[in-house]
Amino acid sequence: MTAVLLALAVLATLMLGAVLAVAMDRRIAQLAAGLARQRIETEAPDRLNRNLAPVWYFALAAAGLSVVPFAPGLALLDSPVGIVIWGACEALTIVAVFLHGWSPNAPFPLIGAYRYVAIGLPVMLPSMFVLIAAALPAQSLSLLAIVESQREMWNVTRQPLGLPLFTIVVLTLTLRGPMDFADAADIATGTSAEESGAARVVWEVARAAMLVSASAIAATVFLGGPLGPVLPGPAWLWIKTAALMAIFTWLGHRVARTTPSRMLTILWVILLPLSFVHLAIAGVIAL
Amino acid sequence: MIDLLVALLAAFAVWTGWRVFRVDSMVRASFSLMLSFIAVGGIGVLLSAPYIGVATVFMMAVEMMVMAIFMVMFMMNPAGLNPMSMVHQHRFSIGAGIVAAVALGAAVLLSPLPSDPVLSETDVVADLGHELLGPSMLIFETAGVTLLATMVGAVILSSRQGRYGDSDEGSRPPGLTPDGDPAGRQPEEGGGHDHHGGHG
Amino acid sequence: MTLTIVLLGAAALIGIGLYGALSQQSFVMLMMGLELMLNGALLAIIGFWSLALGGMPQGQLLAIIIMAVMAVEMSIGFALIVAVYRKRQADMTESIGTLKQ
Amino acid sequence: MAVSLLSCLASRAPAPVFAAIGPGWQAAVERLLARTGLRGALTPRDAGILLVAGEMPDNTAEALNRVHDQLPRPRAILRWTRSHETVDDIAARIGASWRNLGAIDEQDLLPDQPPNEWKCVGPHGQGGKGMMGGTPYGRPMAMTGEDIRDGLQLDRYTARIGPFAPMLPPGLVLEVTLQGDVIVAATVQHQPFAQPADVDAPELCAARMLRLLGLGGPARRAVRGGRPGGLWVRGAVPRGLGMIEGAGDARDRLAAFLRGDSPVVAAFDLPGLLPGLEWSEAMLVLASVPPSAVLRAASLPEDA
Repeated sequence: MTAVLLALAVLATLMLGAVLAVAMDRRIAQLAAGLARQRIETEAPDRLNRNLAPVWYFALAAAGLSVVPFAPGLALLDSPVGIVIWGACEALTIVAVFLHGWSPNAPFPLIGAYRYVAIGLPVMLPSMFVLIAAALPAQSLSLLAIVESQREMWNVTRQPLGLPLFTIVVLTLTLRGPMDFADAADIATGTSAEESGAARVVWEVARAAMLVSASAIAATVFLGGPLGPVLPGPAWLWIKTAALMAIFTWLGHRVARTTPSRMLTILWVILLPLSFVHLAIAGVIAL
Repeated sequence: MIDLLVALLAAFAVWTGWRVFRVDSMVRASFSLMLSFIAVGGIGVLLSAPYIGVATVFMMAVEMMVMAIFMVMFMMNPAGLNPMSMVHQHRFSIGAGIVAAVALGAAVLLSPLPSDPVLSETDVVADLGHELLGPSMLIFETAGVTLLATMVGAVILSSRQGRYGDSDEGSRPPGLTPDGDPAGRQPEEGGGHDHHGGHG
Repeated sequence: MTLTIVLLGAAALIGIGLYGALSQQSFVMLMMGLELMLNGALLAIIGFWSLALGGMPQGQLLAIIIMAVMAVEMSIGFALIVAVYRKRQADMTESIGTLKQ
Repeated sequence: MAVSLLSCLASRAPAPVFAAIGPGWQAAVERLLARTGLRGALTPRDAGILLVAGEMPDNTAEALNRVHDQLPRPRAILRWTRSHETVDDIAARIGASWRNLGAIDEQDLLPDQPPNEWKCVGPHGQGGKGMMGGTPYGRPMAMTGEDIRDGLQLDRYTARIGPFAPMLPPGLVLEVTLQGDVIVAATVQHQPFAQPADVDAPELCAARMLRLLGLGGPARRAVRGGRPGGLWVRGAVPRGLGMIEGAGDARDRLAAFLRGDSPVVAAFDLPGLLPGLEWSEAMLVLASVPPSAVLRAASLPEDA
């Protein structure tokens, strides 16, 4: 019974959250108009992966959200390695975006796909360091335990570097603003350059769903997830997730995107050592 | 139920493993290998090894992504546009593969397999952690140091810089006298310069 | 029964991997074969650990080691390919009959 | 109910316009697309309306037809050639067409067939003979060439981009040879169309760069004459990128545009500036030069 309710909660959060994310982008009407338009086949595409890439993307968002606790001690997938499951979703997201760019068999999408892989893989490293640092005070890889460990103090204050670093991960996963190297303007919207009509809409919806999922994880890991006074657990989770979504959307629209090679330098030379220092400090404090 | 799922996943792992050598596109090949790994990870999760299973999926997603890039970079004809048969000693290999599989399979079927399943109340992830940083810490740390050495080695091997200049331009030590012959042992003439004409 | 299925799957994976490692001319495909053999080994270890060893922690450790071996094999393998390719423009095993020079 | 809600929402969507800009119309079109109710599409696949602005030279007819056919249906083509038609008029015309798209829907202009037959020879659809080279399915196989950054031999991809590519100045056709993201060779196949001096207006130049930096909203605000806003705007452009004597690098020029200045760019060697840059850097460099200077650079004789 609880499992059914939780499954419904996950689905509802994903759907409503995706609508909210699109609304924050002020693109609801645009996507509604796109639904009625023709979908054009490219020359000799990989049809299977072309159709499946948005599905993978959405499914990964759903899988990521399924490990998020909606109330203290209550998650759809109560796994002892919840945070590793989310890490696997992150890694597979890169594959899904790559396939989205590779499958249409066209130059600009392919360039976008390669570019995204080059940026996405180094982003995975800070992501892992940050998530492991958050798991240290909880002494567990389970997200339920991580929530419990934040009863006294949220991780956002205990580990001040965590959320800023994770923001970069979220922007990468959701192809937004400064980290949107897959669908950039200089390659005519990159991996989506050949998508039209409903296929484009589905991709955008999956992207919005990923924003919901990643924000929910960020809210759980850094803002105490369902913990909070007066209101019930799910309400707090939704409020925190929506607030983070608003911040990520705002940053995505406001921060300029530098060139890929410069971003690579920043990732490897600044952010990776920074996240390592972050992990070391978190480890010392957790001792 | 678990049996059926495990059997399906194992069959999927074997089938995708076989596809690796049958598809023409290098991207398809590496992603079918990834699917094979994901199926094995799924079996791990089903057989109460959640950390190992999920970590396999995580590691292999990244590894196969890198693999796909390298495949496209280094294979001639990575998209399989031209007919391609890049195999040698084919019959021998098929034979060796079949012999290995059959021999191992026979060993599995003929030997009495012990049955001592993991108890459902065991906290396997915590067990693993205590083992890694307890009795087997030396092994674990050795693996860590090995990985570090690997990173250093990989960077040195693949970098363009040789000791005395760019390696692709034949890095040679400077002479002992000005404009003299390079120091050190002289390379033999015609040593295995074996260009295989343009690569596509 | 489950153990038999798992081990048969592992045997098949190792067989396919061996075929690939022996037959492929391209370095990268050859490495795919090696990875597939390691995949089979990983599957067998998981099966044994879970169903025949009563959850001995060392079994999981061995699986972790296998993953580390895969990472080492991949990175050194690719680094070697880059080095050889830089030197000889070779990406096939036959092209480096000798490692002299 | 759901369907009517969707169509109600859809009717309020900004009209997605892909603009094919002819000689003399760039500034007008850029100002038009910054209006509310219109959305400049970055790829024809995302557009519903093809706006053809100005008299197109005959040699671009085929490219224009191809762009037309790339729009998903239903679609409409609008021509904006009469100079007495104001920006308001054309915006109203686009809006009306967008709301009536179903009734207008235009047929393909070119036959829907690949330039070469996809003919299977092998069991997996391969087409050529031998393992390397040749032209399987009539498409030349990529061959390796010297990689200018790492000293490896890597595959090269040569493509002709333009004349209506949204990231290039209108009319410019570049034949670029890419290795991955890196441009190893570039030649100008067709010069950009001549544009009146208005096109060098600093707010338009700034908006072009902002769009490439992923700041669509600030770019619109810049064109409308407001403060663009945006974080890390100048810092996002790498130092020393696209250095031109007397006009600084791309970051300096962006700063000048944002201040409202129009830097004077002396003649420079356009094809010589691009090789060695990554595609995104090259696009930033091109956008950082006022279009009149790009035109001068592109029309230099090859040996100059």
